[in-house]
Amino acid sequence: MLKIKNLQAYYGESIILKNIDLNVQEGRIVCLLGRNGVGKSTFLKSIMGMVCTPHGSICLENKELINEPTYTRARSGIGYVPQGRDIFPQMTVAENLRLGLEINNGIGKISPKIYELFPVLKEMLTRKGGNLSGGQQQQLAIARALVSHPKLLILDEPTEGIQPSIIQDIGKVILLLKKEGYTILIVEQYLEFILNIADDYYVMDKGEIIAQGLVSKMDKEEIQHKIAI
Amino acid sequence: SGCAGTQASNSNNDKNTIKVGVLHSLSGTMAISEVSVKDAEMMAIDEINAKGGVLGKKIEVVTEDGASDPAVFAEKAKKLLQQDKVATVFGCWTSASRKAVLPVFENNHGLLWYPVQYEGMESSPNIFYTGAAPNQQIVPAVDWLLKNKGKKFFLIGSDYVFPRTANKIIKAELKAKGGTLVGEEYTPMGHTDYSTIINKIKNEKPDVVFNTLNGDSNVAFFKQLKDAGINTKDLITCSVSIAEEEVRGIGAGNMAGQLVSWNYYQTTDTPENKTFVKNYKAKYGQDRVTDDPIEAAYDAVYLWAAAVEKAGSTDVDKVKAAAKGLEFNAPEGKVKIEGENQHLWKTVRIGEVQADGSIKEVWSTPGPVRPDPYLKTYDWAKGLAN
Amino acid sequence: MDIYILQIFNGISVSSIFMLAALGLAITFGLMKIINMAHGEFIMIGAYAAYIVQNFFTQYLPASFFNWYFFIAIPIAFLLAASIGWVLERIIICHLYGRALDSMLATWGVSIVLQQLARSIFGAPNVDVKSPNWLNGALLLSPGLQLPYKRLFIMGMVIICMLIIYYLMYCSNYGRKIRAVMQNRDMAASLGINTRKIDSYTFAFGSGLAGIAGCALTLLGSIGPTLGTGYIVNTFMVVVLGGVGSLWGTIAGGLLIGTGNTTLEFLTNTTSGKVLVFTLVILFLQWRPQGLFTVHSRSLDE
Amino acid sequence: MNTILEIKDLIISFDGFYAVNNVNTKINKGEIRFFIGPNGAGKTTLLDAICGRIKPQHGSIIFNNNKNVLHYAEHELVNIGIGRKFQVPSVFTSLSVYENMEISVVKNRGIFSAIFNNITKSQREKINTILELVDLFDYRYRKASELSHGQKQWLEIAMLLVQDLQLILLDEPVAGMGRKETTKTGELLQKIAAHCTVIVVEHDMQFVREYASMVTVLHEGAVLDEGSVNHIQNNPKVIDVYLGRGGENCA
Amino acid sequence: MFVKKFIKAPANWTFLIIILSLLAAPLFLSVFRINLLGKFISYAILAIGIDLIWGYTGILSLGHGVFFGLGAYAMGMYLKLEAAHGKLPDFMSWSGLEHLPAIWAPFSNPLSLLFIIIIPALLAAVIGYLTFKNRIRGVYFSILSQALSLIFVVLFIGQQAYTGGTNGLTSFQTIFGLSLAADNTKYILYYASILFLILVYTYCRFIVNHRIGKILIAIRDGENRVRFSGYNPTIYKIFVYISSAAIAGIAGAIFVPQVGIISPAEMGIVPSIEMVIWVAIGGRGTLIGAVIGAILVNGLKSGISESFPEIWSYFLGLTFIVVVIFMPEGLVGLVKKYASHLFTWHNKKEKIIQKAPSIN
Ligand SMILES: Nc1ncnc2c1ncn2[C@@H]1O[C@H](COP(=O)(O)OP(=O)(O)OP(=O)(O)O)[C@@H](O)[C@H]1O
Ligand SMILES: Nc1ncnc2c1ncn2[C@@H]1O[C@H](COP(=O)(O)OP(=O)(O)OP(=O)(O)O)[C@@H](O)[C@H]1O
Ligand SMILES: NC(N)=O
Ligand SMILES: [Mg+2]
Ligand SMILES: [Mg+2]
Repeated sequence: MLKIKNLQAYYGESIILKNIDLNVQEGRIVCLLGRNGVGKSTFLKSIMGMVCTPHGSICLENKELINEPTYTRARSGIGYVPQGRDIFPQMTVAENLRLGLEINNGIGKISPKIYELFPVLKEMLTRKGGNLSGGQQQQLAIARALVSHPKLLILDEPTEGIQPSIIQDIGKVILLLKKEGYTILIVEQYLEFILNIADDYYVMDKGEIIAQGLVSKMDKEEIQHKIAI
Repeated sequence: SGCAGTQASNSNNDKNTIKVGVLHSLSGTMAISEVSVKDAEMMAIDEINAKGGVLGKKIEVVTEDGASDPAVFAEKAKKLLQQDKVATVFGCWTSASRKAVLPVFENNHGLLWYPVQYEGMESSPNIFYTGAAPNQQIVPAVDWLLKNKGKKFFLIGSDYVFPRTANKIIKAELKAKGGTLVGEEYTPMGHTDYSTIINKIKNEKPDVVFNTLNGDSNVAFFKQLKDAGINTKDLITCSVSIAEEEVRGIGAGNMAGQLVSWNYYQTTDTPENKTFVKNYKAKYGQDRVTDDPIEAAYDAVYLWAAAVEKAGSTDVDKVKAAAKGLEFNAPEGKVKIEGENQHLWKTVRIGEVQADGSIKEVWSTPGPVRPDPYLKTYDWAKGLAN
Repeated sequence: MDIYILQIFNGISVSSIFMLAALGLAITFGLMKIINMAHGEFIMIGAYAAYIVQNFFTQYLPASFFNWYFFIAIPIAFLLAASIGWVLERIIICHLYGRALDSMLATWGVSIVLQQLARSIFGAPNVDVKSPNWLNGALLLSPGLQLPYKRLFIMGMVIICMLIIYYLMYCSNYGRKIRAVMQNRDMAASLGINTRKIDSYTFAFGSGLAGIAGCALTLLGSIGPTLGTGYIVNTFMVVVLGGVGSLWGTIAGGLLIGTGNTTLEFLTNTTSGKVLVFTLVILFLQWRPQGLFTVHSRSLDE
Repeated sequence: MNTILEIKDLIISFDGFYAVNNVNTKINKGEIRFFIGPNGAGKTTLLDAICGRIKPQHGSIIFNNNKNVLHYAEHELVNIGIGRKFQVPSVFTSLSVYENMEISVVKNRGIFSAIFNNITKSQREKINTILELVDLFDYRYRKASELSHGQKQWLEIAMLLVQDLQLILLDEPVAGMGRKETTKTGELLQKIAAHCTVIVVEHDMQFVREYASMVTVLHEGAVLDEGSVNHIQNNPKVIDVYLGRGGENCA
Repeated sequence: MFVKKFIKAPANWTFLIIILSLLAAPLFLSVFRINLLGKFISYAILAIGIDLIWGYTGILSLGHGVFFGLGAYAMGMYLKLEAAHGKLPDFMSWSGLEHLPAIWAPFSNPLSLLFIIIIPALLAAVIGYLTFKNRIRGVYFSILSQALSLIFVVLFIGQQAYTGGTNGLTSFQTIFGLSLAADNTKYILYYASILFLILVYTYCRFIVNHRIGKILIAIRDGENRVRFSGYNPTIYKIFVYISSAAIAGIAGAIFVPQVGIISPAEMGIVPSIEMVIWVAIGGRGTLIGAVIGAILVNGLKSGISESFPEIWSYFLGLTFIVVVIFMPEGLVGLVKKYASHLFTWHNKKEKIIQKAPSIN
């Protein structure tokens, strides 16, 4: 579904990603692992078109996206949950959620299932996004990406700052989503979490993919070792 | 640095042109008034050049923008005198700009022709004043108003030196001649809301509002005065900084029936004026109007040219000496340079704004009045000019 | 007695003028964080638009139509200012998001250029815009108490503009998008919002509002190239006093500065009134450093 | 006697919403105290109160037996020995890593010292040691804005370490860190706990288990339970609101 | 130590070159141009002060015209009394005063020239204490400083008898007995300006090179974080504000004798904004950028307005726009960028320096 070839990314003059190749097949959960600062977030941002990517190709369902602006990429069906949440701080939780629908031109309704997944949000609908606690914001960010039923969901460290019980819930949600046919690309450092949910994995180091394979065949120790180089 | 070129090569005598400076605000708030004055000066220069120039040489103009900022005026004046070495400068409008360049002209032994009515109390040896001194505009106006319109005066002006000094003179005159002062208000330049002041005026019920507001503020004042339901029967205003050009901006409808005091109107009936108005409109457009400062600026160029011809040189001292007593048939009638203070003898005219924006003369002095910038000949003005 | 009632009316009237002039700024500055020093020039553009429409009416249409020109002038002023704003956003402002202070400097340049442009097109002297007859005169409550129709009309315009803005910003999809873009551009884009479009429309809308203000101001004041400069400081003061980013703040700020100005001017004189108002604004900020309607934020540094 | 921080009857509310509701607790010297609890329980708010960012409606926070924290301005608290790391990494982005440290290492934070005194050799060495410790030594001339999320977290911790504080407040120090880095951070905590007390807010239960000496569980602004890790892990209520059933296999 | 550091930085080399060219300028330029350049130098001094507070500390003051004006008025009052030769200054008599007002009395004494620094510094101390203590920041501070400048303009215009009103103070004759009209005096003033430029630059360079400089930048990046690092940003901000105000005062005092006038028009909002623009164009946060920006913009302004008096505003406006958009770091930033492209060896050198932190 998502095919990335030869992708390079730059911050100003400095090259962050070198020739990344990565595939996400329909209906699968792919996770990207790697130490701090190797460029995982940068990779997700370049999929969204938020960093400079002079070379390479990003194909979503055989549509080339590399020259499209961010919003067209989003509209072609990508839901993005950034690291650091990026909630709209001055807007209420309800408004934040509604904005998730912009991918479909603002049409549609927020299905009550969202509130089943994240019950806190229901209580806080009228509170300003910026006043939520860190974890609440994270949940809001995921919910916001889900309301539009994207074809591809991109999550950047979704468990960061989340209480254990909700991490489990998020894990369940992701599996549920997979059942519903979602395709998911997820960046995580939390290996145990990944082991339970992902199908494929990639390991990144210094802007390059250094290992990949099926999670089911993955040797935890070895991966741990690779990540920790 | 950005200032290229070392010595701008020039000297008036060895070339076939005579350089003169024109120094007005072409940008900033004062451009509203000064651009037309500059146009008048350019027209006069073009006319003189068309007739062969002065001393057989063409006049070459160096234009500078004072940018409505006194310090810039000072800089540009220095530049004109020191760098371009111009024979004379026509320029300035506000008193602030004149005061700023005054020391420059005195220190560099230059010559400035200043075309606007002003507050007096000044007579620099390096300036010729072709606009009215207070005794050629304000003093006779107050006199006339006291006789014809009533004794209760309300003074309103922009907060700067001309209105404040003018009002000091008016207050002294009122005191001497039995008028009463019921209010005095100053507003910052560019002030646009007069509702409160109009409310105060309404409350004081004066016979006359003597108006020394400058520029934009006049538009706001008159529009809002009319809306407040005050008409010229209850209360008349007399303005000394509103000429035809300003009337256009205010809207004749808003000012019809109000009084002004000047030395010249576009309607002034002299043969010179007919050609002047015709030429000005032909040059700058039929919708343009002439008015007092425009005419005074135009006169200034001719007076200078005449003085140069008479002196046979552009040397400042010689020109000054030649200018003494020089007469000129200006559009406003005969004017004459008073040697003692380098101001002009001018006829005073009180006019009424008409519905079409023209100004009709309602009263005038029989002939040109002698300029008296320090009001030395007025008993009641003793102590004003120490 | 009348004099005091009239003074209260004057206070509200001046407030409404400040508000009208500040509304566009509340959007371009309050929401978009563009310190638009050319705001005053958009007001000027609106005023000249009224002048153009008026001239068109007097030259090409029968005299009987003249009374209605103002109803055409308002939308034309809006459209003209908005389209110039749109163009400006496309070529200049778009480089300046997130660089609030830089935006101030660049728009200062814009303001210089626009002023000179007006001077080149319309000439340096002021021009005259005649108000339609039905706006002349005043509502006569008692012999000493006349409320000019023009001022009442402007108050009405302010209220209508406020309602429109309120609806657009807080009740419509579009408003939500604007606010999202202004709070986090990248995130808004990754939610599928065309931020470029929103930016330019919003800036155009704010500029258009300034145009309407300019059109209304022709009723009361002068129309010249430097018309806008007189309003720029006051309007910023209104927005800041009220609290940047809050529509209610702009209303409150306008009321405070407007009535403050007239009241103090009435009690003292214009100069002292002005000085006192600005001094009070400074003192007020000591008490409320973020303006009247503070937009709270939990983040460490905004 | 050994208490370094005592929180008494603390109440913080936002427009009627009680984010911290009558919290009482004592923290001993040399402890690594963890505050855990569901998202929105009020942990960050509590830290905000301790470091002077918000003024509580009621209650007191006593530092070192006699200093009421609430009477000090933020910067004074650092000088009496309380430092804080924020949940969202906040470092000085246009300064280099080294300069960030330089600002923190200084003892005399008055203006004259800032103008006339440069940092001493021993301070410089200290900075270098700590930068080595957090793996930022090679990055020391990079601008802080160029660091990744995790690296910023480290830098912020390093800035606290160099300050010689008595009490350090860490809000989610290992969020966004890998296992290896997490372990390293933990070891770091143990090292500094030798001469200073640490309060940590964290959701990573493995981390909590390994390094906590005492854990306080907050729930809806109030203390739900307090004790050793083992103790609270077996409290059904804590499991219910926070850990989740079967939380063990995931966390 | 300081000297060593001073010589190391390319900015300081540039400064040295500028100073040398300024010193040599009288060999090539007419006395009018020198006089004009002297005015630009006073602006450069002012700009350095603005860079200190804006470029380094992130506080945008849109009211620096006030401090410049206060310094200039202090100087002007002294010169005016010198010109009056014990009599009442001209404008006072036509404004109706009969005696020299008390606030003018001290200015007959040369010691009163200290007021050039004291008055702006005091005002800055009061305003700074109030606003920074109450945590008025960002655009709120900018607007507040704008209000300040408006207040002073209106006050100075309104108090005509004491300040000369819109006309300001003008018609000075001598300075310390030297005729202001004389060419020699102009050269002396010019060299004095350069001297002050060097002093002020050195002072500011000293500040930013020391730890306080980093703290200032830290305040710009995140004031609250600075607080949680144990510093009281208020004190630092007040200090910078006072420094910057005093520098502006000095600049004003240098301006007056060379230009021959100080009026409220120089302290209003428009000049205050333009001052900031000089710094932006030169490159903020570099000090040297401020110097370059001030001299260049004003040189350009004078030059273009002489050649194209009717349309020079277009050039000026467009320059502002283009510079801000395409050179966000100003001229200095542009040069830096290209320099680093051209000289990759420079980076290597830098790395060597980096390895040896003891230089710091
Ligand atoms: N805005 C930026 N400008 C320059 N360099 C940057 C910028 N943001 C990140 N970098 C650099 O890019 C590299 C990759 O950063 P990125 O945020 O993608 O890492 P990451 O793998 O997501 O790390 P983490 O797990 O800590 O979030 C880092 O070394 C960082 O220093
Ligand atoms: N300024 C505020 N206005 C309104 N509500 C607030 C404000 N600050 C915090 N809250 C609320 O107070 C509660 C406690 O927030 P806090 O940030 O302390 O939670 P936390 O325990 O740190 O959670 P997390 O683990 O998710 O970071 C939350 O429900 C939050 O929405
Ligand atoms: N001289 C005048 N009108 O300023
Ligand atoms: Mg990341
Ligand atoms: Mg928290």
